[in-house]
Amino acid sequence: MSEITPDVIKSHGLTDDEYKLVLDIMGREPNLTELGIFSVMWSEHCSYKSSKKWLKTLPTKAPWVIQGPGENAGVIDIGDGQAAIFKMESHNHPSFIEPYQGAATGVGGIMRDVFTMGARPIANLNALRFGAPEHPKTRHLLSGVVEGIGGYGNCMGVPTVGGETNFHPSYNGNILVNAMTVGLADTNNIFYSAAAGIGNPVVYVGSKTGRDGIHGATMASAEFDDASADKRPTVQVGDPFTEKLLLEACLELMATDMIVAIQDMGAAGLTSSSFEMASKGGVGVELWLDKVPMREEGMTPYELMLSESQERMLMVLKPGCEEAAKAIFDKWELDFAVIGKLTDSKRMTLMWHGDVAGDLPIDPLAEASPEYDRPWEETPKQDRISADSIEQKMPHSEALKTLMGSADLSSRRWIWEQYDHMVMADTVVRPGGDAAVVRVHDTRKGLAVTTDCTPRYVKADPVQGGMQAVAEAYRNLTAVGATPLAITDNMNFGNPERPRIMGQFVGACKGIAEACIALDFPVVSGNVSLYNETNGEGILPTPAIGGVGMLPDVGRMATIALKRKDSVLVMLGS
Amino acid sequence: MKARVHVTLKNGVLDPQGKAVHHALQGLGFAGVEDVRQGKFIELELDGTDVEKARNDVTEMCEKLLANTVIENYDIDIVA
Amino acid sequence: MKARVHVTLKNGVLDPQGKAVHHALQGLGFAGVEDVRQGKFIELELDGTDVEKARNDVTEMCEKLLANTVIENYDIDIVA
Amino acid sequence: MKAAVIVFPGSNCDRDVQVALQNRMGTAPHMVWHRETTLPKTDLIVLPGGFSYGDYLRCGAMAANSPIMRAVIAAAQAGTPVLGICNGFQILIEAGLLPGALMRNRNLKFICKDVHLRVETTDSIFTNRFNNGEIIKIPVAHHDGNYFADDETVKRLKGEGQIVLRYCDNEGETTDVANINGSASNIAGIINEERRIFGLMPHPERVIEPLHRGTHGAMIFDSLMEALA
Ligand SMILES: Nc1ncnc2c1ncn2[C@@H]1O[C@H](COP(=O)(O)OP(=O)(O)O)[C@@H](O)[C@H]1O
Repeated sequence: MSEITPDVIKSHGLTDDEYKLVLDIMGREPNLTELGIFSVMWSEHCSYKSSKKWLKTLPTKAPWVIQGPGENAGVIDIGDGQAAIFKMESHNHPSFIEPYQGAATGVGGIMRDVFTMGARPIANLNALRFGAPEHPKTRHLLSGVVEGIGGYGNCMGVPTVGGETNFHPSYNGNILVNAMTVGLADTNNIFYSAAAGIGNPVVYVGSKTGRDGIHGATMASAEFDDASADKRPTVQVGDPFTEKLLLEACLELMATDMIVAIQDMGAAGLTSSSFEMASKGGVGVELWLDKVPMREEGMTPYELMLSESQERMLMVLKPGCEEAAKAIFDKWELDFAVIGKLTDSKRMTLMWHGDVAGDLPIDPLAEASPEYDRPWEETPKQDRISADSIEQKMPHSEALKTLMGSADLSSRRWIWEQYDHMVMADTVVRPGGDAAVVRVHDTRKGLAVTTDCTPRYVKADPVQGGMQAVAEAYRNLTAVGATPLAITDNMNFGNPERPRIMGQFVGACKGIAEACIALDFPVVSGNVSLYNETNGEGILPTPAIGGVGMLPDVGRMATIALKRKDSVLVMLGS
Repeated sequence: MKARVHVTLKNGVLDPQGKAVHHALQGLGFAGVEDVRQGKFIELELDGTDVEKARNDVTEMCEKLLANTVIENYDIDIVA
Repeated sequence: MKARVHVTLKNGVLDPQGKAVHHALQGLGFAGVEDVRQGKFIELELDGTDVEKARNDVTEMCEKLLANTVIENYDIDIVA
Repeated sequence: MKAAVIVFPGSNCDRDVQVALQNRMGTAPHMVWHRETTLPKTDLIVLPGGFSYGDYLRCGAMAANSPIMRAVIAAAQAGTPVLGICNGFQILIEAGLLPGALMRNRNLKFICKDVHLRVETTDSIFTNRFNNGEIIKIPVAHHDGNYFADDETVKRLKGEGQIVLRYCDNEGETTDVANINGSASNIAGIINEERRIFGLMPHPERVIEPLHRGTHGAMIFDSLMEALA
């Protein structure tokens, strides 16, 4: 009897149509390992099947853009042979289940995305949304998430310099944890993921593989219901200490000339990293899965391909470099194993103690994954409210006090004081202002960074709300004296299979695109998180925008502190 | 009455602390160590004398606070 | 062979973690708790079969690394 | 004047202190990997901040057992000045070069902010550029800075003038509120009997130029420069 029953297919999150496509591509029934691979590669999280069509409409080009979306992170030129590399990524579902570890591994993942490309991370930010302050879970989630972000970032020695925090009942059952990292690299030493060189060794470095988070990527693509809190899928535990060693070891190796391609193992671990590298390079891969460093006994090819153990990297080395590269990883006391080689087959061949455990064509899987044009409804326009029609219920001073004391406007000092925001000694504008500024080490230049989004605007009018988020990021950067250069985005929405929600997503994309074009402020990287719903209730649409700008001279930046009395306050704009 | 609670990581969950301690012990020349796992040990001083009630209370404390049951197991020992 | 090591704070050393747990338990409405102390629980997997040697080795590990004897006591249990 | 900075796996303020030393002393320090067993010829040893070994088990415990620490302890006992900052302070304590213990902050949270400190003694190579009782501002960033020692030890530290820095408010009062992490007697930094080994939780290397919003950290390096040159 076949092990691939309809139940097995369903539990892997594949629809009937998708499974038919699997049979077409394989020309036979897949085995369980192969099915697992299809399932994670085609999950919303990895394939962007609902969002791809609209993401393509975002402007991604400018003379200073070196690399737009499609790599581990976006790259912009900041002059003098230097580049800023950055991206934002969500870890919403894991953080709801286990706030500390979920948030921590989110930070770890985004930092790997950035240092994989050859950059030393120099600033972290985090955009957080929690449920109503009085909701019984909020306190626990907030304190766990903040501790997790701090726990990971502080240990890595990367300052967490900014972010945003909102509260709204729509996030009661589905918080948002979006983490952003900005790194610094030399433009002539940036690393990409396209594998090349038939016969070149495929190398695994970092932590050993365990049975962590198997199915994590599919979890991030399915709605929550009350039962999933009990199902308690394995949550990954982060090990920032190992990641710090991995960072230093990778940067040391990158200073040599041994790497052909490199990719971190994020969601869907070994599967997505190997397929992406092979697909981008148009090559095949033979993987010797029994050579993968394992943390537990009795692991199967299925588990090895799907594990989401953290703090791991996959790379292709130039031939003959194995020993020299290994010496670097030995110094940092990290695992290093040659686990395969590139082939000209354009197939992924999985070997297990000499037998074939799986054999899949690469391109149809990686590139021809499903792409949907989901039906969508425009959000109905709301009536304009005239200021005169609003009844004044309390004196202005009382209203002001209420506003300032509200959860959304109160001070965030409690949060950022748990983050080391000064390590690296280049933080010249600390959290608490409009944008933070970190000096580019050993120069007078500064990078200004901010994250922004006002979800209730996006709910009211997705197009305007999307525009507003971009415009606010732009304003926050200019307010410290920086020239805005580019953004990364994190699109957090509900279930895209509902036309109303899909309409919010489409609207926000349109608004973001329009604002980016008007402001010459391209999108260079981003992340999509859909299905943020509990029991059919979607979150407020939340396209978080992470903006990066540059100051030629940090000595000339502006800060929000009023400098002396008798100064004149001026309001600009309409 | 005393309750002694052990909170340990579930099987298969990565234990970065145990791993680092193991490594450090090897560095110190202790050769015969095969694995190290680190957990928590919590001692509670309880009033009352009803062992069954104490066990129930402490179980509830574990579920609610002392252990993170997503990744941890707990084990309760009541010493009357 | 297994060694189970308990590392606990010495009497008279303030235990901020235990205090915080105590406080949180009270906040959750658990009234009968009089005191909470938090320590570490370390499990070592050892090769070899000589219990006496294991105890000596683990004692040395505690003295050198596992416990800070300025503020902590340790207690070793060898499970053959 | 040449310093040596010890780099442990997980150190993360090693570069910052390297930059500060270079900036204040005009010479780049040696960077010494923890696996070395001998030290280069040096006038000052610095143990930097960070999370050596992830701060797992106890902060500084595993680093205190690193191969290089044998050489550091020998040099310290022979009189080479040692500065331990944050995790470096924790390592000095774990290595037995300074008395006491550093426990979890009393609010159990990581704390990163500027704090006021009162300079309790200028009779040291680390603080000779300050005035007695001067109130200075240096940031902290730690999870385990809650200094503990038994009453007798604290009394001895006081009596011998070994308490160098105490947490205080902006008027110099060593109040409980100003005691950010719950340390015994608001202790933020102590020196050994011979007054050559100094450990402190605050990060002087983070306030060495006006852009850092403070330069009191530079004064510690300048004091060393003056004393050791
Ligand atoms: N989660 C967070 N992490 C770090 N800093 C934060 C976080 N949330 C808010 N902040 C900081 O608090 C300040 C105020 O935040 P916010 O009210 O969102 O800013 P804005 O004025 O742009 O609306 C900003 O400097 C921001 O960087």
